[in-house]
Order: sequence, then C-alpha cells, then structure tokens
Amino acid sequence: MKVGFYPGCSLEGSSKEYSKSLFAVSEKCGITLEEIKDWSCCGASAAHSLNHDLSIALPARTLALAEKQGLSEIVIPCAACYGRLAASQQAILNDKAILEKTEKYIDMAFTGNVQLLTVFEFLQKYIFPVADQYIVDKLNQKTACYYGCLLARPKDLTKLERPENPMEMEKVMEKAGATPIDWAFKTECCGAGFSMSRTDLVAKLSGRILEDAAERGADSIIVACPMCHSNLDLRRPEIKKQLKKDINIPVLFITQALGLSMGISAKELGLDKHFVPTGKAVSCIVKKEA
Amino acid sequence: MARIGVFICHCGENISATVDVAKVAEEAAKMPGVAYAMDYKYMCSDPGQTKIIEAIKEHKLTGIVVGACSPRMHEATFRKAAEKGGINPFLCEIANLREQVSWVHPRTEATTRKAIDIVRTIVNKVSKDTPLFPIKVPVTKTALVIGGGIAGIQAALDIANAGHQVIMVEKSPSIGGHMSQLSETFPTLDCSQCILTPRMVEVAQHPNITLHTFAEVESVSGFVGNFDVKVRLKARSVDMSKCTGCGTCWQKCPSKKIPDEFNAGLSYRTAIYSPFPQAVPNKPVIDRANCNYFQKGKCGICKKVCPAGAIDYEMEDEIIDIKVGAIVTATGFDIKHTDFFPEYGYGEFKDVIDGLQFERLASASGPTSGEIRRPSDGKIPEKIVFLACSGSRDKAKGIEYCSKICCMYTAKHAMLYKHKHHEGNAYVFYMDIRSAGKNYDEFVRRAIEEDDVHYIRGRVSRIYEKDGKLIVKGVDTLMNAEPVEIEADMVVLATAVVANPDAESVAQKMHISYDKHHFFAEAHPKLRPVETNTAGIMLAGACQTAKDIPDTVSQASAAASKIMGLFSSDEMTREPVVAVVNRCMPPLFTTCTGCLLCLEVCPYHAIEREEIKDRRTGEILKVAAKVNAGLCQGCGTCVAFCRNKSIDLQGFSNQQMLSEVVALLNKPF
Amino acid sequence: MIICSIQLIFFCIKRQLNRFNIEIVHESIETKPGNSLKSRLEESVGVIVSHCYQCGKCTAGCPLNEDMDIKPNQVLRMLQAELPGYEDKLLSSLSIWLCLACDTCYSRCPQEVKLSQVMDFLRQESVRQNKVNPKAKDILSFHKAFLETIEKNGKLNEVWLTLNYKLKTLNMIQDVQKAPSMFFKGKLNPIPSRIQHVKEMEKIFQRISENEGGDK
Amino acid sequence: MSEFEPKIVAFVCNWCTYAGADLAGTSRTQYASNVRIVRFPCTGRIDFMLLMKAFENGADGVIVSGCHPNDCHYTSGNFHARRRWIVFRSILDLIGFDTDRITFSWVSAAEGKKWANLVDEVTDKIKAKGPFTDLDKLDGVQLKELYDEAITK
Ligand SMILES: Cc1cc2nc3c(=O)[nH]c(=O)nc-3n(C[C@H](O)[C@H](O)[C@H](O)COP(=O)(O)OP(=O)(O)OC[C@H]3O[C@@H](n4cnc5c(N)ncnc54)[C@H](O)[C@@H]3O)c2cc1C
Ligand SMILES: Cc1cc2nc3c(=O)[nH]c(=O)nc-3n(C[C@H](O)[C@H](O)[C@H](O)COP(=O)(O)OP(=O)(O)OC[C@H]3O[C@@H](n4cnc5c(N)ncnc54)[C@H](O)[C@@H]3O)c2cc1C
Ligand code: SF4
Ligand code: SF4
Ligand code: SF4
Ligand code: SF4
Ligand code: SF4
Ligand code: SF4
Ligand code: SF4
Ligand code: SF4
Repeated sequence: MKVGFYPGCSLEGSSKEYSKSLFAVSEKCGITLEEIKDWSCCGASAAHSLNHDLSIALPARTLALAEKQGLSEIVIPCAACYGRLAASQQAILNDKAILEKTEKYIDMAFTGNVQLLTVFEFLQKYIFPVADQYIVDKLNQKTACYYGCLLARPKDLTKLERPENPMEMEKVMEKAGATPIDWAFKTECCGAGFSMSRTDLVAKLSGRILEDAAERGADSIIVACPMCHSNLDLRRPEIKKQLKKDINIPVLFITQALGLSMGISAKELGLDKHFVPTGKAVSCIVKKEA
Repeated sequence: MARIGVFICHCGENISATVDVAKVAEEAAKMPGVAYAMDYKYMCSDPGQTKIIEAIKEHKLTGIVVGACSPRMHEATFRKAAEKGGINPFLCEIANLREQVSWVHPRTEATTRKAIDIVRTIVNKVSKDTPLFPIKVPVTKTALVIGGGIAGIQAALDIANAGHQVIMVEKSPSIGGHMSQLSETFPTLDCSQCILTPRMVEVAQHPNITLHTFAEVESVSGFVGNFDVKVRLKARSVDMSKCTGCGTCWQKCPSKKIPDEFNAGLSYRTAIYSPFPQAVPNKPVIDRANCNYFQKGKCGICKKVCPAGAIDYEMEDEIIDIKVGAIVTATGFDIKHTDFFPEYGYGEFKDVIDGLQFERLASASGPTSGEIRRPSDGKIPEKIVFLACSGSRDKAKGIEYCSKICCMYTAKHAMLYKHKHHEGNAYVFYMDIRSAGKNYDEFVRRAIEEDDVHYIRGRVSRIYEKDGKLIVKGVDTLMNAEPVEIEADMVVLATAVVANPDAESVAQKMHISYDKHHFFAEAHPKLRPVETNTAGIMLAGACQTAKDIPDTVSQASAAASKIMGLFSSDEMTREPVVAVVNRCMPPLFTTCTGCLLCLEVCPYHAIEREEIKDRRTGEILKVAAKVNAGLCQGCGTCVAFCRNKSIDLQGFSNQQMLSEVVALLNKPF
Repeated sequence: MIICSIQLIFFCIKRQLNRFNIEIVHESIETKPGNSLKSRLEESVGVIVSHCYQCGKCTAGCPLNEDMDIKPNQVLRMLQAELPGYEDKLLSSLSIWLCLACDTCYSRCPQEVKLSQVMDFLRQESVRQNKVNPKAKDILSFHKAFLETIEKNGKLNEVWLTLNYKLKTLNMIQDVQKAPSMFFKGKLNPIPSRIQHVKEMEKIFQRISENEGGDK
Repeated sequence: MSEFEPKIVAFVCNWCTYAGADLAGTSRTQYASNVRIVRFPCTGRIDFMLLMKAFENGADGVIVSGCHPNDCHYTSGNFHARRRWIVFRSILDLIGFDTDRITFSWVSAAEGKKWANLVDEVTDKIKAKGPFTDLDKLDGVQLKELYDEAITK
C-alpha cells in the first residue's frame, strides 16, 4: 500500500523524530510513504500574516506537484502544514477565480482534488485495520492527549467529530495500551508560531497546558504537531521560569507512542532527540498479555 | 339574453367633478346587454337604493352594475339592494369610478373615457356572472384540544364553561405540561403548582370535558365544523376504571433506575409510574420499554400486589374516532439540553444543568425538596453562574431567534437562589436583558438591586472542570472587554426553547404550516395570531413560538373565543367564492386529468384526490381533483396552475376574467 | 563542523546586510470614504463585520486576551463604528500581531465571524500603511525572515531562519544556548536544504508582488 | 397626430394592490390615466395566458402587482405567482417577446404613492417603446417565412 507524504519543513528539521517514527510505524504495517517530489514550504503563519495570495499559492504548488506525481492521497503529519494546505485547497475548490489566479502564480495547471489526510485519518485508515497484530507492548501509563488548536480547528477543515473535546488521539492511545486522562487543556493553544518571536507568550500558554496535565497526573503528553512539540519540549526552561516549578513530563509524538507499543526501539523512534528525557515514559512499558 | 342595469353615481361632486357622468350613463346604455342606464347624485343613499330596487322590477333586470366608489366601500350595500330587488346578490358588481378614476385624474375626456371603459368591463363581467349561493356548513359543536399544558387547560376550560363539549388529548400520562415542573413563576413568584393544580383537577372533573391522557392524534381529515379525528389511546397496561391510584404498584416495582422525566433526569422513577404526586389523572402507566415483564418476560410484581386487580399486561393500543368542529393545537415546546453545548462540556459535567433542572431543584416537590443542591455531590453551591442565551441567538448553532422567556426565568432563578442562600454569589452572563412585559423589567431590576445578583455583559467561551469546580471563562464587555474567570460550583444554562421533536409530524397530520424551526405558523402575524391557515384549527401556547405563561393563557383564551364564535350558530355561512372542478354526469365526464398539480399548490390543502370507481367492479376508472368547499378560501391559485382549465373559481372564473380583459381593450383608451 | 557553521554565519550576515538597503518601501494607501477599512476588508476576505453582535465570546476564549491591547471583539467594534481615529488605532495595535490564528474565537462565535482572517487582513494593511506597532516589530521580522528564507530556498531551514531573524531583530543572545544542543541532537541542519527548483519559488513571489502592484 | 397614448392593463390582487390603488384615490394622488385595473382575488389566480390575451387584444403594456412576499392574504399565492412568472418569462424571452412590456411589482394596501409612481413609470416606459405591434406583423406573413428568418439568423 502506498500513500503520498508531505513532510513539511519541521519534519526535516526540528522534528525529525516525528517523521522517523511515522516511517517506522508505517513500515511495520506495510505502508509505503511516497514523498512529494520537490515539495516546498506551506508558508506557515508568516504567509497568511503578510500576504493572502501567497498563503494560498505556496501550498498550491505542493498540491499541484502531488497531482502531477499521480498521488491521490497525501498524509500531512504536521498539523500546521495540514491546516495551511487544507485552507488553501478549500479556497481553491470554493472559488474558481482563486484557482485560476493561483494557477498563474505557480505556473502550473491543477485541480486541487488531492485527498489530504491528517495524521489521525491516516492512522485510522491505514494503520488501525492491521495494528493489533503488531502491537506487542502496553504503554501502561496515563497520557494526556494534546491536540492544540490546529488539529481541532477550524472544525470544517479538521473534520473532528467533537472539536471541543476530541477523542481521536485517545482511541490511538488506548490501542497502544495507555490510559488517556480527561483534562481541560486538550485544545488550548500552545503559542504556535511564536516559538521564536514571543517566547514569553509561548512559555505562558504552554505552561498552563503542562500544569494542567501534571495536576491531573499525566505520565506523558502525546502530541501530533511539531509546533506543539517544540513549544512543550524545547521551551521547558522558559516554562519553568514562568511557572516557578519544574515539570518533567515527557512529550511524545503520537507515532512514537504507537511505535513503542509495536516494540520499535526508542532510538529508531527518535526518542533520544527530545530535550525532556523520555525515559520515564519508556520505563512504564510492559508486555501486552496475550 | 342578459338585461343589465347600469347606475352611475355622482357622489355629490366627488365623481361628477372630473367625470362626465351623464355621458358615461349614455354610453353605457348602448353597451350590449344593457337594458337600462341612469345616473344619480348619491347611489348609496336610501332613495338611491330604492331607485335600483325599482329599476330591477320595472325593467326586469338580470344583473346590475353600479359605477360608484370602490367595491371595498359599498359592494355589500348594493348586493343587499339587488337581493331586495329580487336578483342574486352575486349578479351585482361595482365599477370603481371614484378611488380609481375621478380622484386620481383631472377633468379631461380621457378620464371620462376611462370611466366608460371600466363600466364596459364590469358590464361584460356581469353578463358572464352566474348566481352563487352562500355555502352553509353544519357545525359539530365539540372542540378537540391537543396538549394538556397550561395552554390546553385554559382553552379547554373556557370552551367547556361556555357550554360546549371538549375532548382533550394529552401525550403523556398526566396533564400539566411544563408549568407543573416550575417552582415559582415570574414576575410574581407565586408557586406554580398552587395556581395550576386546581385547574388540572377542574379539567378532570368538568362535565363537558373528556380527557384522554397517554393518547395521541393519529390523523385529522375533514374541514372546519366537520373534522374527523382518529385518536390513539396508548396501552397504559392499567385499567383506569379499576385502579384507585393507591400507589402500591410503584412502591414495589423493582425496575427503579429510570431517569425521571418530570424531575428533568435529576432523580429516578419506576417502570410503573405516575409522573408526579399531583398528576391528573393520578393513575399509573407501565413504561413498557423499561419494564422487566415486557422486556425480559419475568416479574409481574405489580400485578401481584395490585389490590384492585387493575394491571392488564395484555392491553393494546386503541384507536377511537371522534367528530369535532374545531381544534386547538397546544402541544407546547421543548428545550435544548446541556449536551447541545460542546464548549460547555457536551453535557458531561454533572453540575452544568439546564433551566428546567434548576426549576426542579428549587421546587418544594423536587428531588431536593426545594433545597438548591448541586447534582454531583449534593453540596449547596456557594457560587452559581447563569448563562443567558445558551444556544439562542446563535446562528452557528442553528437557532437565530431569541427564546424570549429565559431572561426572565434566569433573573427568577438567581433570585430564588439568593433568597435561599443570602451568602451565596450569583452571576449572570448575558447579552441583552429582554424583559418587556408588565412588571417584568422591575422584576429584573429587583434581582440586581435588592438581591445583589451580579450581571456581567458577555458570553462565556468555555467551561471546564477542575478540582470539583467549574471554571467559567467569560468576559466583561462593559469593562473594556476584560476577561473574567469564575470558579463556580454550579452553572445553569438558560437553554434555547425549541419546538417539540414531533412537531413537524403533528403539523403534517393537521395540515397546518410551520416555520423552519418547526414552530406552528399563525395565519397572520399581526391580525390572526391565534388561527392557523386551516380554517377551524387554532393555536395556543408555546407550540407557536417561545412564550411565557401570561402570553400562553391570553392566546389560549383567544383561541377558545374564536371557537366559541364558530359554535355560536348551528351552521356556518361561507362566501361562495370557491374553486370547483368541472363535472357533469356521469362523473367520468370531467376534463380534469388527475395531474393533481392543483393539490400541490393549494395553500389551504383544500384539494383532495378523488377516485372515480366503477360502481359494480370497484375498479378505479379515473382520478380527479375535488375541492373541499369547507377548506377553500378562494385564492384561485389552483386555477392559474391547471393546464387544461378544469378547475375554476366561482366569481372570478376564467370566462369572466377573459371577458373583462377583452372588453377593456376593444376601444382606444 | 563548528568552523563550517561560523563561515555560514558570516555568509549570512553579508547577505543580510546587502538586503538592508533594498528593504521594501511600503506606500501608504489613502483612506477615502467609501474605501474604508471595513469595506476593503469585506471585499477582500468576505468577512461581514456587522454580523458581530459584540457578545465578547471571542475575547473570553482567546488565549492571548490578557496581552492584547485591543480585545478581539473590540477590534470588530472599531471596524463597525468607523469613528475617526479608530482605523489608525487598530492598524497600530499590538493585538493584530499577537493573534495566533488559533481560531478558538471563530469556532465558538455564535455569528460565525472569522476573526483570524480579519486579523490577517489588518496585519497586511498595517504593513502596507507603515503603521506596525513598535512592540510587534519582532513578530513582523520573524514573518519576514521566514518568507525570505523560503523565497530563497523553497523550504525552511531553522539555522537560516534563526540567523535571518536575529539579524533583523539584532537580538543575538536569545536562544543561543539552545543551538549547540540542537546541533548535537541532529535537529539543526547547518547546510541549508533547498528545493530543486528554487527559481520557481522566486517567480511565485515575484508574480504575486507584481499582481498586487497591478491591483492598485 | 396626437401623442401615442398606450393602453396598459393592470392585473392586481384584491387585498393589497387594489386597496393600494384605492388609497391613491383617497389621498388624491394624481397619475396617468392609461392604466385599467382588472381585479383578481390574488396574484396566484392570475393566469399568464390572460396577459397574452391582453396583448392580443391591443394592450401595449401590462402590470402585474400583488402583496409583498410574506404578506399574501392567502399566505403563499404571490410566491406561486412569482415562481410561475419566472418560468413564463423565460418562455417569452425564448420566443423573442419583449418582456419589458410586462412589469411585475409589489404594492401593498398602504402604498398609494407607490402605485401612482408605478403607473406613471410604466406609462412613460411604454410610451417610449411605442405601440405593441409584434403581433400585427404576423398578419399576412407566412409562418414559414418567419421560421426561415428565425433559423437563418
Ligand atoms: C425553565 C423554565 C422556566 C419557566 N418559568 C416561567 C415563569 O416563571 N413564568 C412564566 O410565565 N413562564 C415560565 N416558563 C414558560 C412556561 O413554561 C411556558 O410558557 C408554558 O409552559 C407554555 O405552556 P404550553 O401549554 O404552551 O406548553 P407545555 O407546557 O409544553 O404543554 C404542552 C403539553 O402538550 C403535550 N403534548 C406535546 N405534544 C403532544 C402531542 N403530539 N399530542 C398530545 N399532547 C402533546 C405535552 O405533553 C404537554 O403536556 C418557563 C419555562 C422554562 C423552560
Ligand atoms: C410609534 C409606534 C410605532 C408602533 N409600531 C408598531 C408596529 O410596527 N407593529 C406593531 O405590532 N405595533 C406597533 N405599535 C403598537 C401598536 O400601535 C399598538 O399595539 C396598538 O395600536 C394597540 O391597539 P389598541 O387598540 O390597544 O390601542 P389604541 O390604538 O390606542 O386604540 C385605543 C382607542 O380607544 C379610544 N379611546 C381611548 N379612551 C377612550 C375612552 N375613554 N372612551 C372611548 N374610546 C376611547 C382611542 O381614541 C383609540 O381609538 C406601535 C406603537 C407606536 C407608539
Ligand atoms: S355610493 Fe359611493 S360613490 Fe356613490 S354616493 Fe355613496 S359613497 Fe359616494
Ligand atoms: S396498585 Fe393497582 S390500584 Fe394501586 S395504583 Fe397501582 S394499579 Fe392502581
Ligand atoms: S412488571 Fe414491570 S412495571 Fe410491574 S413491577 Fe415488574 S418491572 Fe415494574
Ligand atoms: S430571552 Fe434573554 S436569555 Fe433568552 S434568548 Fe432572549 S435575550 Fe437571550
Ligand atoms: S383540476 Fe386541473 S390541475 Fe387539478 S388535477 Fe385536474 S387537471 Fe390537474
Ligand atoms: S381557490 Fe385557492 S384555496 Fe381554493 S382550492 Fe384553489 S388553491 Fe385552494
Ligand atoms: S464571538 Fe463573534 S459575535 Fe461575539 S463578539 Fe466575537 S466576533 Fe462578535
Ligand atoms: S484566532 Fe486570534 S483572536 Fe481568535 S482566539 Fe486565536 S489568538 Fe485570539
């Protein structure tokens, strides 16, 4: 089985482990991910902040390339990239004039009809049907599944069943033998693109999220977005200053957690690449009883 | 050959100042079919009318045209005169020479010409007129009231007290509706049950009222004065004639974990139950879906313990046929529940409740005996947050309208809480306070000024639970949009008032219209607010739109008085301006092809499908349309739609209209 | 490797300095009546400002409500009222730059007002009219650095972006302590990755900026 | 020759426009005398073939007017009229009829002034258009010729 794949910049850089673990899990389940050739950046928040047309054209280039390559479906693990690509696609499909204008900008003709999959949809569609046979271990820990804003909103793009209290990630984690906790900050924003420009705000917003997870006894936080990851993982020193306390819950990508339950090694899943040591999450794992 | 008389009026100088009336009369006399023409100073005066009556007799007139003011002024006057003269009143027509000629044009030849043209068209129309006779329909002087809330109760009592028979059909095991669930009522804070229960009892005991509870209307056919209604009496599994209401059965029933509808799910009831202690009738029914005997085939305890031998597991639904002359629809409303609000927890936080649940908590007969305790742990809340407009005025949730009652009951709730717990804190998040009504705004001001309820203008974005508290994230838009976070013990959502889930199907059974939110539609929003556009079916209460008790009761009494008017004579007289499908014997000879396009478009559902059958074999020979003259209002829409001109409107027939048009045009203007 | 990255830094500085001279000059748009901010907004993004009935639910849920100088509902209020002075105040506010486009507001707004799009529009307008709030300069610089990086490379490279951003803000110290550990975790690619057809990217940027010139 | 005085027939409903025209009278609002009213119970009753009959019999213009949407005395007759008119107009357009000679309007019982203005406007419009002769052209012309002309165009 082959599915198109758009890594986006973060998965090549700061969140390599997300991509690594996604590949590891897919491979285990017999799914091949085919990268879009010569894909380019989605434009992230910079493009829509500064230039409306650009924010549509940049993702459109990638969509057009995917189409050229004959991909009918692409999985976009990064929630931010997914949001941008989906928004661009929606704009193009809703308005013929925009499609025509965009075709001129990118100098390629295309329809925009590629199916975009969030990481949940991908797991649901391709991994779930076969996952049970590969899951050998039980994560055996309380996890706080964190969606952030981009996986939950806007609801017409993310297609979640219950956008204010989604359960998609929980379903994955239950499969992996973890106990998802009920908590309040699942879909609160972590500060997203302010990672670099307003670290103070990121520390404040991410701090609240970590605090709630900690107070409700989470052993690990599961994310599915590189931005969430870097805000919650990389920014821990700033958060510590903000909260005036140290919270050392590790933050794992959903594919890493799933991979662990499939017996894939921590190294293969890139768990060594995190700033907050992940040992605590790994040490809870037990064999799944038959 | 028609012999038409034409009477041109001067109206003092109102017409004659700009129209050469003598010339009009002179020209009229030359028109084909005209046997007599004259002009006179005041046609509507007694001498004027006498002239018409005399002329009819003297010249053996078969129809008359009065060229005078608008038919809206004196058509009735002259039709009466015509009748006195001995011709069918519908053979008298008016040419409007005042409002539409003399008053709007200067004295010129063209103006007189226009007057002549108009007279000619009307003369032509009269020559095609046929005598029409007012339709008389007998009236069955029994009213059906559907729904036994305060609306239905009020309407039923008013009609019954006027001496007419009333049949009341109530869906649930007891009458009372939502009002029976309320604690105290705004704007006076009197106890709801204290004012309601005497009326419920009165309904049950009234000699003119037949009460069917646990029953629903199956179908309605016929027309005003003559409705045929089928009512389904659902199987109670308890023989009403034997049961004494002793309560032994429900005390012993082992199936005890069924959420109690009356207490808005805050307590449990048994499978055999009477909804509440003051229920009318206070005799139980078995909720078969939750009864062990019906679901698992074993139990039968109630039957064993019943001292009266009233339990009957074999009982079946029964359908009864009733004949009524008029119907009051009073099926009430529903509210949205807390699970409608994702941002407030999808109904998963136990201490986020809706308004009706609060009523039950505050009610002396409720699950906490009137002590306001929160559902999760029974603690008395120290801080309550009320959210007005929950789901109402919310386009994103599909409800754009204002629910009208919640501003008032929220103020009431906050007040009741403060009266019971002076130390407690009550916050109300609101957008606008809508309290138009006698003593209503004063009531809200009292909550704010005397009871110290904190009103904060702004909507709440989110509620989440933390350490047994509900964190309410709101904003104070009157304070520079300052974000506000309140740690509350309980949150009450003033949820939107919506139509009953079965409202659409009820409306379809009754053939009445409803709006996009499934509230029933009145015939005219201002001038006929209690009638539907199906003659003989009235509306009362919150089934039409969100309403409080005073409005509900006013409308119920108004509906009752409409029906009493209808019942004031044995027959109803209707204008004969109705549609007819052409027919002659044998019935097969109609040009109607049975396409039933007319049936689709008739706004009054006055057209039925008729099957013409071979009398011997019963074989269907033809399908045709048939107009129910009782329902037809004479709009003529069907006529315009019929492609082969098989249906026509009396008084405005195709031939008449065509002759008017032709007569108008065959002379230069 | 360290030497190589130092070389890279110098290279970047040189490039960046060159670019300082050709910083885009934004012409200011005259605000005629009938060409008000509101009408331009409604035309370009299709958000109808009058739909907002000032309930404040957006502000109540906004993660950055405390930090905003003009709260989200007030942003709409100012657009609705169109009183003198409001436009300037809005375009030079910090709020429009703080908005994270998290769409919390929109997803709960009873009137379905797409506030994040309003914020996007106001940001663009603020740049165009040269009214960017001084406190938002860092954010703007970050966005610009980001776009420049992808214009030149087609995709993002964190080292490149960081340097570019730091040069724009002249805030050299922030995050410096993070870099070495990121290098060692293999999270920073010192060698900028690029897409194959970089020229295509430049052309896209160029065409869009030309077209915008044409629109005016 | 004297100025062309068009013949205009107005098809109006009894409850709104007829009453509106009466109101113009009671308030003595003057307007052109070229219009003759035919009263119908409802615009829903108006058979559009009658419009054609009017033209056939020498009308130069037609007005159809009734209650405003949602104000119909019979709740929905005017909606049916409007729906039918849309279909009918497209047919007329198709056969090349000048639909501008037919004016569709809503005049309520309170809009006497609007009625007067409507009549004046339509009268001016039809005056400018001149007499309706499209049907006269048919006289003596072979249908075949018309057909040929139509398909060679
Ligand atoms: C929380 C809350 C607090 C309120 N407080 C006040 C207050 O303090 N003061 C005030 O004036 N108003 C108050 N109201 C409003 C008041 O409840 C209504 O105005 C009133 O109940 C409307 O009466 P009704 O008879 O029209 O409808 P309902 O009370 O809903 O009665 C309708 C009846 O019809 C029955 N029924 C439904 N469908 C069918 C069917 N298909 N066939 C047969 N029967 C059917 C139902 O079972 C019910 O018995 C409050 C409302 C709420 C929600
Ligand atoms: C500015 C304004 C705009 C409005 N707009 C609307 C609207 O758009 N829609 C709407 O639904 N409502 C509207 N209303 C409200 C509407 O006018 C009233 O609801 C309605 O007129 C009330 O009718 P009524 O018969 O009760 O009283 P009135 O219209 O006041 O009639 C009372 C009659 O009684 C007579 N009368 C008084 N005293 C005596 C006496 N002692 N003996 C004998 N006769 C007496 C008076 O002369 C009068 O003719 C509006 C009101 C106002 C002021
Ligand atoms: S009939 Fe009409 S027009 Fe004649 S006098 Fe009477 S009011 Fe005037
Ligand atoms: S035990 Fe028998 S008599 Fe008593 S309430 Fe029950 S059914 Fe009625
Ligand atoms: S038979 Fe049903 S209703 Fe009767 S006692 Fe048993 S469970 Fe209750
Ligand atoms: S009555 Fe008040 S609380 Fe209820 S919907 Fe209307 S404004 Fe909101
Ligand atoms: S009356 Fe006319 S429209 Fe109605 S069913 Fe018969 S043919 Fe059809
Ligand atoms: S005239 Fe109107 S009401 Fe009567 S049958 Fe025809 S459409 Fe129905
Ligand atoms: S939530 Fe929507 S309607 Fe309410 S203030 Fe914000 S934008 Fe306006
Ligand atoms: S999109 Fe912007 S304004 Fe809306 S909630 Fe998020 S940060 Fe606040």
